[in-house]
Amino acid sequence: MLYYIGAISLILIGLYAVLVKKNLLKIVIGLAIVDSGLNLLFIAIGYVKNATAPIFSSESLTADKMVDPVPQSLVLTAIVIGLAVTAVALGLVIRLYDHHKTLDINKIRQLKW
Amino acid sequence: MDWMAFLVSGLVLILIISAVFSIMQKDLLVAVIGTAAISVVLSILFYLLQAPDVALTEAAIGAALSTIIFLIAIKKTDRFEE
Amino acid sequence: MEFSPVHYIAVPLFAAFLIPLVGKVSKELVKLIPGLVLLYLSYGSIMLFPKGMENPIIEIIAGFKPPFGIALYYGATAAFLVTLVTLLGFVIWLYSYKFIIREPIEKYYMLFMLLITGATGIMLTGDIFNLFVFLEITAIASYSLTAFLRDKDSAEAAFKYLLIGSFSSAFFLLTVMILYTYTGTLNLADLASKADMIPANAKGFALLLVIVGMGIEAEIFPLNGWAPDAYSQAPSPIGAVFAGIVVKAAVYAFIRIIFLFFKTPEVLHFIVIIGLITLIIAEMAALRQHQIKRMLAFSSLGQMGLVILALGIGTTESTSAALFQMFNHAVIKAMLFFAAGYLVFHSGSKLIDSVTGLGYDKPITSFFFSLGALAIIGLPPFSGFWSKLNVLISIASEGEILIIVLILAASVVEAVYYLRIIGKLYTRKEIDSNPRRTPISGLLAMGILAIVIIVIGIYPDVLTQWLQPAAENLLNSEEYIQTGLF
Amino acid sequence: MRKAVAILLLGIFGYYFASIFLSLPFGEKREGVGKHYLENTISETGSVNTVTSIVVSYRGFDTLGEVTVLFLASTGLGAILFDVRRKKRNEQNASPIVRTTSTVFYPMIILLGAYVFVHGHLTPGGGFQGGAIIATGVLLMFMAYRKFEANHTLLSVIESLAGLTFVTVGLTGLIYGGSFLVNFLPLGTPNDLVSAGVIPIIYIAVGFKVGAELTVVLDDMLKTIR
Amino acid sequence: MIYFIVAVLSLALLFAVIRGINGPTASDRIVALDNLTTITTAALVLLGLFFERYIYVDVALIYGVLSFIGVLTMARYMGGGL
Amino acid sequence: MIYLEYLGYFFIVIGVVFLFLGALGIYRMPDVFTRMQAGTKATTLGALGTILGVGLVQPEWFWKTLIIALFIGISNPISSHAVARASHKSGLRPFVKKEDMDALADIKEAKEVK
Repeated sequence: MLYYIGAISLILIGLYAVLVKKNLLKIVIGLAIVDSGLNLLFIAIGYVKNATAPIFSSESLTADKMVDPVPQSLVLTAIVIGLAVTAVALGLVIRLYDHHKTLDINKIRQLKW
Repeated sequence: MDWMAFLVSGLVLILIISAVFSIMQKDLLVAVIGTAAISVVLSILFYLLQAPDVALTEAAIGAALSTIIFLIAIKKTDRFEE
Repeated sequence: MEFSPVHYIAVPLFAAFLIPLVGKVSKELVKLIPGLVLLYLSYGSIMLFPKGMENPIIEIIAGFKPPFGIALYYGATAAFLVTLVTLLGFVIWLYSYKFIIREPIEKYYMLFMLLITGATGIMLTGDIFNLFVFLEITAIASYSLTAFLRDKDSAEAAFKYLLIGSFSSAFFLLTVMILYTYTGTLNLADLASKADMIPANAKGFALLLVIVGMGIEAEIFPLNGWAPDAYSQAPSPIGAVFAGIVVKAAVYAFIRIIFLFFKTPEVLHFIVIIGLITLIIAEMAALRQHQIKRMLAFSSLGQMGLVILALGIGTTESTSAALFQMFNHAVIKAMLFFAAGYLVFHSGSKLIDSVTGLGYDKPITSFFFSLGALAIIGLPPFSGFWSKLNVLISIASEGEILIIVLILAASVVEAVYYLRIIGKLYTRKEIDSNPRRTPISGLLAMGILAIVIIVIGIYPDVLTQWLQPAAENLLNSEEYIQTGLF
Repeated sequence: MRKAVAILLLGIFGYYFASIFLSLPFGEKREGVGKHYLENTISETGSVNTVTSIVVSYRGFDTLGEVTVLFLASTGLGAILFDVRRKKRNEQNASPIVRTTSTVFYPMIILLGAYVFVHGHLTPGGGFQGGAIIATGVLLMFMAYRKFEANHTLLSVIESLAGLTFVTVGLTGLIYGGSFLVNFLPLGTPNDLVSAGVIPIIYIAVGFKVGAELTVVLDDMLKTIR
Repeated sequence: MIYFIVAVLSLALLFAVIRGINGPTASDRIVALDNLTTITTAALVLLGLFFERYIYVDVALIYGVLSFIGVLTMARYMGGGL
Repeated sequence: MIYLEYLGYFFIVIGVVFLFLGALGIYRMPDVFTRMQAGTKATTLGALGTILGVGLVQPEWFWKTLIIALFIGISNPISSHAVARASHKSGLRPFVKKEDMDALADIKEAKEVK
């Protein structure tokens, strides 16, 4: 339960940063926070009470006392994808700073409908 | 498992505080430190949720690499938000 | 080794990983590899096409049956779209061959390959998380290619795209989570068969997330702010890729998910309404543009609005008309982007006014542009006419007269701004003749597309016989579930 | 104004969101594919770590996509930052203490990364984590020495070869085993280092690839102007 | 026993976080983060003991290595390196 | 071997207490350098105690915990050293009465002359 609260607040805080903040790097930080929140939420969904990690490292472990492995493997993928998106975003931020010498989104915006 | 609930509530509190803190900060270096703290706490939470694989990934990517590329980006741009 | 659907993904990936190695040896070879790969894929898809039309081909990956492993679903709709994508991809490569002269050429071709891989992956995959991964591949390749020219505007457009695209991926991941939580599976067919296990409020929330998340990629009205910028700031062949390939993949995934999980009359009605709004707003916005590629981008949004509208009607006729429209839009818009790319290149400016008089200086390119413009408006001897007619007929048989009136009004607006450009092209004006010529590969690419447009315009039956099974495949979720799960 | 609208929107969204997830029971066992994976991982894939067996075997296609995403990130970053690069970095060296430690730690960290991806099917971790650790180790050297250069040619060759290995393993499976990425090698005894068929091979390839890619990403970003 | 350990560790985490939030300069915050990561490494090993899984110790090892590099990078950034 | 386990738990308790004291020091001390002092010395000792204690409670884990302990023993002082240097460079000065107690001041000037 607590995990859900934490994850949902992380997602909302991150979305708030993306929507409201004016600084490009702050926006990228917001995206990273949203990603973390999603990952936490998914892992929390896969948790089973009094179970252990899905690794059969010794004979005494049985399959019915283990947490759900699927969310874990999906989150692994999601974390790596999040890193890739962050890297590309930061590359673009550096490129934009190189052109405009500012990180303020209001001063950068030139394209309009 | 009462101690677990206690620990988790403390960690979730820290998580939310550091998230709010890192988006409110004007100094971007400090904001990045905040995200690093979020990664630290998330790592412990994944560990408590019996997901060592994910905790390892979060440690490798969240605590180190992601923080580092943010730092490089700050270095190449502005540190302070006007 | 017989050609099977997984080749669509494995072979381009292999080529993309090979390009850096080859680049150490020869730069010319790097340019050739994507062409060879796409030629191979086109050949394979033509071989595979009749089989896929008859019976859906399910290809198992890693030897585990669905729902435990990932499976590729090569049904009639996917067959139609994938064949379109590979053939169009080949033509776009032909055009890029001489058009892209800016370094890093090697990286351009790698990204281009991966973009096509991602788009075919979205169309082929039968697993919802795999769909997410391919969406991300497509999205990241698109961000990088949008910023490929590296000037002020393209970087800004790419960042805007990235920002909105991240929203899309976050929402889509959340959808995957909700669906997994209640059903415990990730295979699309299995999920669809277990859709009743999801409680109503979670289903509503998932619907909201799908519409927002996939709507961003599929360019539905309030969420398509990124599209004009990305289309107009990317290099011209990439504009053609966005209009011809990426949007098609996104719309297909969107409609597939909606039809599988949320197919109720209210939802379909809602889709019709947003399609209509997208169409009208985009056409009105296109009228006001001063830049030629931006105008094409808005026109493209309008066309996709029409497609979404027709898909939302939900009958077999309207769906097949929508698929026909998708085909036409891909071919014609690619040609318009090609021609516009060289018009901008020759006139040296992105503005519409600067093309005045180019019709006499660069007759062939201008001719192709005019042909495309006339075809997309829907004038009779071209293919655009038949698809628009089919859409209108299918709506008329449902008795929605108001929608027909609005579509016709939008078409008139469309005709106004395209004819305006054609008029400008053939206005006599003293301009100093530009020594730069359109290279032969570019003309060849445009010529192929022009032939396709005219042939389909004269013999539409060549295409329409395949549309019926494709539309039925898209509409029939029962069949999807049965074949997808064996 | 903009703030108020954003807060309002997020409030509605958050309420809806929370009402779905907070009603979800926490820590309950659910039926689904996860159960099948847990029960059959050892007999079907030979990997002890179920997460690894899902990532590499059952859903190996996702992993191919994931590797592609990272490859895209490094390629895309190279394209975006193409001409803001400079030849040399001009920061100061670190202090002697940091330099010495980095020199000592560097091979150990690379070794640790290799350990993580070689043992991917036995212990937590795998190709991605191992690759990330290797890239971090290289970064340590970047940080300590101004003159430390990553060999771009070597890195891109490693990257390509590792990617080709992955796809080739997949295609070999297609030829010999009937489907892409199928496990065509013997599974061996569970909990052995050499077991689980192609899983270690794929994870080693992934480890090298991710390490090279992330190093290229870091190097590209470090070498931009300013 | 376990209660005592968890309570003391939580208090320690809390103090470090308070310093991270209050700390007037960025250096203070980096110091707090450094402390946080060390406490976390110790805590991960301890939690591995409580869960009685040997493999969990790997996570602590890798976490320790990577967080060290993260903090070092921040320090180098502050000192004008990187 | 039960004594080994008791010893291990004793180590753990000592270690945890030192971790707590280190954090308290970080909270209470007046400036960066003193905080770093508390944060490094006490925390390193605490972490070493805790980790080795775990190794004693479970003897077959001992080698891996020893590696972690060694690593922390080396890495923690170094990161503190780097942070201290960086803070000095970024203009922070130790909280002292006498001016000439800033040992790093000479080094910086010497470098600038060169």
